[in-house]
Amino acid sequence: MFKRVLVANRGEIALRIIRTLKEMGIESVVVYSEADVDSLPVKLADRAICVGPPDPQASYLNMQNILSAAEIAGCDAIHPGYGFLAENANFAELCEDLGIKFIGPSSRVIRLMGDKTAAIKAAVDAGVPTIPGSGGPVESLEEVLSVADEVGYPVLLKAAAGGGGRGMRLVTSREELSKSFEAARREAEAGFGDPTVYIEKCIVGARHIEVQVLADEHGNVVHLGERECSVQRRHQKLLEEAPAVIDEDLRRRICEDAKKLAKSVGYANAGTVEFLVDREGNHYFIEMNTRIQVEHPVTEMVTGLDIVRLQLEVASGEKLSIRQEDVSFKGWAIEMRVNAEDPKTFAPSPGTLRRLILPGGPGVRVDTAVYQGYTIPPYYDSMIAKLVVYADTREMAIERAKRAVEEFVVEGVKTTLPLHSFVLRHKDFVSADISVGWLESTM
Amino acid sequence: MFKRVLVANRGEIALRIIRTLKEMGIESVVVYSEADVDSLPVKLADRAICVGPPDPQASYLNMQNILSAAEIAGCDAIHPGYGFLAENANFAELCEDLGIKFIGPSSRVIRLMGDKTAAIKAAVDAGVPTIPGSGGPVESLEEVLSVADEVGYPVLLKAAAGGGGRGMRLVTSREELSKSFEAARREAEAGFGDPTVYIEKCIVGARHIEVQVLADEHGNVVHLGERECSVQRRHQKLLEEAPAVIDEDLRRRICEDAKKLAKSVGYANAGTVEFLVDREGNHYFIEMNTRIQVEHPVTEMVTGLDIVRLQLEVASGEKLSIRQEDVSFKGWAIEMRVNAEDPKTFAPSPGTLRRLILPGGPGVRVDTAVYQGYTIPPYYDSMIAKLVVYADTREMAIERAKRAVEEFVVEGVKTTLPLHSFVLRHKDFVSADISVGWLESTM
Amino acid sequence: MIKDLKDLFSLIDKVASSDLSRLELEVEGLKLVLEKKEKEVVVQHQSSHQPAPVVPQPAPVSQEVQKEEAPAEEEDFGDYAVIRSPIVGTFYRAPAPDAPPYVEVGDIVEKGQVLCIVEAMKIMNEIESDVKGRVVRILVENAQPVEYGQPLFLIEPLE
Amino acid sequence: MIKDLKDLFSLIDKVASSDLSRLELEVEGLKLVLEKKEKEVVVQHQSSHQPAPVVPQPAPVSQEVQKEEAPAEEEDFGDYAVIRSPIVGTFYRAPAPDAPPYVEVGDIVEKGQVLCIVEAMKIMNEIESDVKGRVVRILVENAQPVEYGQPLFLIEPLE
Repeated sequence: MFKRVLVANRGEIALRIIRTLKEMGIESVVVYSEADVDSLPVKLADRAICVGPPDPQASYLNMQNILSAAEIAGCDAIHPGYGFLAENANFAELCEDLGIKFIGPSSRVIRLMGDKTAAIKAAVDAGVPTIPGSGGPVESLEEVLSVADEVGYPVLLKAAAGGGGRGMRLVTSREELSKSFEAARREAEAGFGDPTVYIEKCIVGARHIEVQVLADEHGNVVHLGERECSVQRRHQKLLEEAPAVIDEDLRRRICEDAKKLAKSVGYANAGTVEFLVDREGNHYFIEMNTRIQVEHPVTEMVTGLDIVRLQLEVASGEKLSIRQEDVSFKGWAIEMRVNAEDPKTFAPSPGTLRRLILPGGPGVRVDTAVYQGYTIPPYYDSMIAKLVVYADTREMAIERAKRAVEEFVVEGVKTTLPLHSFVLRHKDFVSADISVGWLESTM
Repeated sequence: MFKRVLVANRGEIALRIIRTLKEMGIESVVVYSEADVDSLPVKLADRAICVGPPDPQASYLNMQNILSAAEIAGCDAIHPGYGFLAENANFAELCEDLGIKFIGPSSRVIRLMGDKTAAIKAAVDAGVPTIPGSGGPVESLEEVLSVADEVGYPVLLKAAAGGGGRGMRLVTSREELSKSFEAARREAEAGFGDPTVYIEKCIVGARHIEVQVLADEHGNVVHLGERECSVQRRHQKLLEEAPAVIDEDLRRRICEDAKKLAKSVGYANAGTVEFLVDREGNHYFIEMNTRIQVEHPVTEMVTGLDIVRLQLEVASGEKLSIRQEDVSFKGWAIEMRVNAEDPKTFAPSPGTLRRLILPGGPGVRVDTAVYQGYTIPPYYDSMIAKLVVYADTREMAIERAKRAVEEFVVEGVKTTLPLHSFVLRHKDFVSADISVGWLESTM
Repeated sequence: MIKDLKDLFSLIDKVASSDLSRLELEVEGLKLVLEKKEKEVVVQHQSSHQPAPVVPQPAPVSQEVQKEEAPAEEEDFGDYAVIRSPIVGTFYRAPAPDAPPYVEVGDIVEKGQVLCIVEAMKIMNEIESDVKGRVVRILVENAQPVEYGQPLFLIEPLE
Repeated sequence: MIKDLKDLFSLIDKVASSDLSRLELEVEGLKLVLEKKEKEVVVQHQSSHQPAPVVPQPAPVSQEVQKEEAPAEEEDFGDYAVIRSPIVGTFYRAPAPDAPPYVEVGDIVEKGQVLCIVEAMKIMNEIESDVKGRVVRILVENAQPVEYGQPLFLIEPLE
């Protein structure tokens, strides 16, 4: 096992990783920007190294300073968390070259899955269903029109280098597509440095369901079940649950397909295979996230596993300590993202937490790196806490979530808590009748 | 089920009960003293009624005002929590007379178990082993000397109306006993209004292990396993775990004996049967607590049950929703009592919480009714929070407890957190080689 | 004109809350540009016919919970004597349903005179005035529940 | 008007929490542009080295934790120019193990003169003085690791 791990992230996920490192007796070194000097990860890690000014480009995305920090601190591994450098194949490759273990899959797999058209091809090769569409880059207007005519409108034009809801354009007609194609290429070039786009049928009324997989470097792969992530606004997840309200057959199919893809590409470490599920129960691979995810706690709650611990174990070369038959599921978990933003306009709301009272008691877990008196800096993600509840059934988990949201007091900044209060009481949510467009069409 | 329940308590247990009431859709009415107007239970209950000045005699122990509050608010039941009126047979009887359901056993059983010599007799009648001794009141010096000669020194002189570690006197020799007998009677009279004392052999090096039982009003009794509560100072529990490090045979014997006693006395609702276990693995009944206990969360963590919910269910006349075979045990839980007191001298340390940062993340539960900026009043119990951790094994739970204690920041008052840090790292605790006298002899 | 940060902040607030999208100012060796961009994001959400579901924030307790008697900050009663309920119960202004009230506003009451009854557990507790004075206000309606310490009467002390 | 970092920070907060998308300010030899793009505030500040924004804070961690390098409150360096490390790496006073140090305390250095090397990822980064002046203190031992923004030299400016 590693002796000392560099945590190349900030906020709640940095703290999340530090917690497991402490419990495993591994020394933790966290990097931070000048804006985060007062943050809890900096206070709680065994050591903290400043790597740059507030601007994330110059600090949390500054590969040289981060690798240099790992070097001067004598770290044998780097945990990238999510966001920042977590899915940067070049960074993973630099780690490989320097002999510092990157806690995640190989740079080859990160690069493969980072190219969304290559990822779709990998899914096709693995026999995993994908969304009808070009299945790869479309170069000309003729090609794009012919694919769209075949799959039917509406369609989505997507940047190959995009992902996570970014670089997408909905096109509802042939006329619009003719006009949009070149614009989409220009946007992709401007946004991701790569003009490549591809085209997919838009699955109307689909749900976003994803599967957590975990693989070691000896070819063993397990899945840890699925998560329902359809409560979104602007393609950003807001509330996630595990398990999803789906029938056993669909559950078996998506979980097995997720494993199949991970095996087929030689995946190692934790990853998430994302699917769209249409109203008829068909599932389609959309993308794979080659890192730990924000919503991993719901899976931890229903499986009783510590995913960060498992990441560290497999990254250190150990064989997976669990086989598929050891993974059992019990109860229901819901995670609510508490963002410092206006619940109506979603405008960020940085500022000082004048008052903070966290919910507690049975079945409540809070992952946060903020505290009363802390000033949320304006430079980074607006998520300030994850409120996770666990109970025997979905109905009880919803009741517990309602009381926990009610207990949660934040003064000084606006948060998404009122929005969660709304979602938890909405009949569509209670009856699990939601799709990815539900929240925006309901508000 | 009840429509509206009066919570006749304060602090974390009041909030604990309110949480479950909310999750069950039952209205909550909390009573409070003038000292607690700013407390979280008062803010979070559906309604709060002031029942008196800060002095607990005039507020939380003021039966008339509390019953009147239940009446004017239209409550159909009263949850007494622990402490205050929770084991007051007269209060339970008044509730019975008024037709307000007292959430606990009948006044008859409370009275029986409140008289410690009667409780020992009940245990003997049920075939549950008790500590060698008088087994009932001792009236004369001759009698007490003859019992002591028979069981051997050291012995304990105990007030029949005492309990929970109060009203006890350790006597190591015949000479001392001759001198102590009358003094012990006077102390019992002064402390509990009843001079009755009894005598027991002092079990040197014993552990305190207790069993959580739960019974409905239809004669069904289940046990929810045992708790290890040997980490004590001044007969006050400081840290509790579930399960205890004991062999399966002893576990089976104490759990079955606890059920046997509960059945034999016609027990209903939640209760705890306390045992001493000597170095040879013999167990002896000491007393039964006829209420929910501070340390109930460790049992909740390893069984996945909500004990307050079960209390409400059986109090409303329902049959127990679980049979013994439905109760399963998984993992390890440790509760640490965070008291506002000097960790060395145990002098209370009331004051304003200038800073409060609660631990969080996987496997951490915090039950507290305080918040940053809250002023701990000097009138009541010094416990300000219960930090509960849960993990797969005892070893992992200890590691988790260590990191959670490290994360827990309290400024403004002294707390027992440094003491927990000491206990968790001590080799005797790590190897589970502790007895009730351990902490005081080690510090 | 703009001497310190305070001045600058008030100007920022003025512009932010106005309909202006841009301000340029050059005066006394100071050059200032303030610019406001329209939030196109808001526009997307305007079309919905349903009212926005979101509830005001920050609210420490849920909106749904309507407290009947939230412990609120007490009114300042100035120099008047306040007669408070010493117990929890039900407030009655008269000894029986058909009897006249013990006192009315304007009455002069003696020290020790009964002002009302608070019923608790079927027992009628007479509440006496602890001052001599004129009844200025009766703060609780007949037959309403009262809690410990709740103000019942305001008395203007005489002598 | 903007005398120190505190003022600047409060102005940044003000703009960040306002509806403004841009502020340009030129006053008393200071030029400042604040711009808010979509969801983040991009600060473009035309100035040389800023002192690290270390804010005093009661340490909320437990007594047990002994940090090797806790971010501590920075010493007040008065009017001296502070040369800080622009990168994370290892500090060397000389170009090679057997070579003499670039500078010693008391030396007069020119603007642009190399003061030390910070090695990062096997690359030797020469750190130059951005003022002319006398070396007053060398704050880091040879071959010690340095983090971003860490003070390396104090220079008493000349001219």
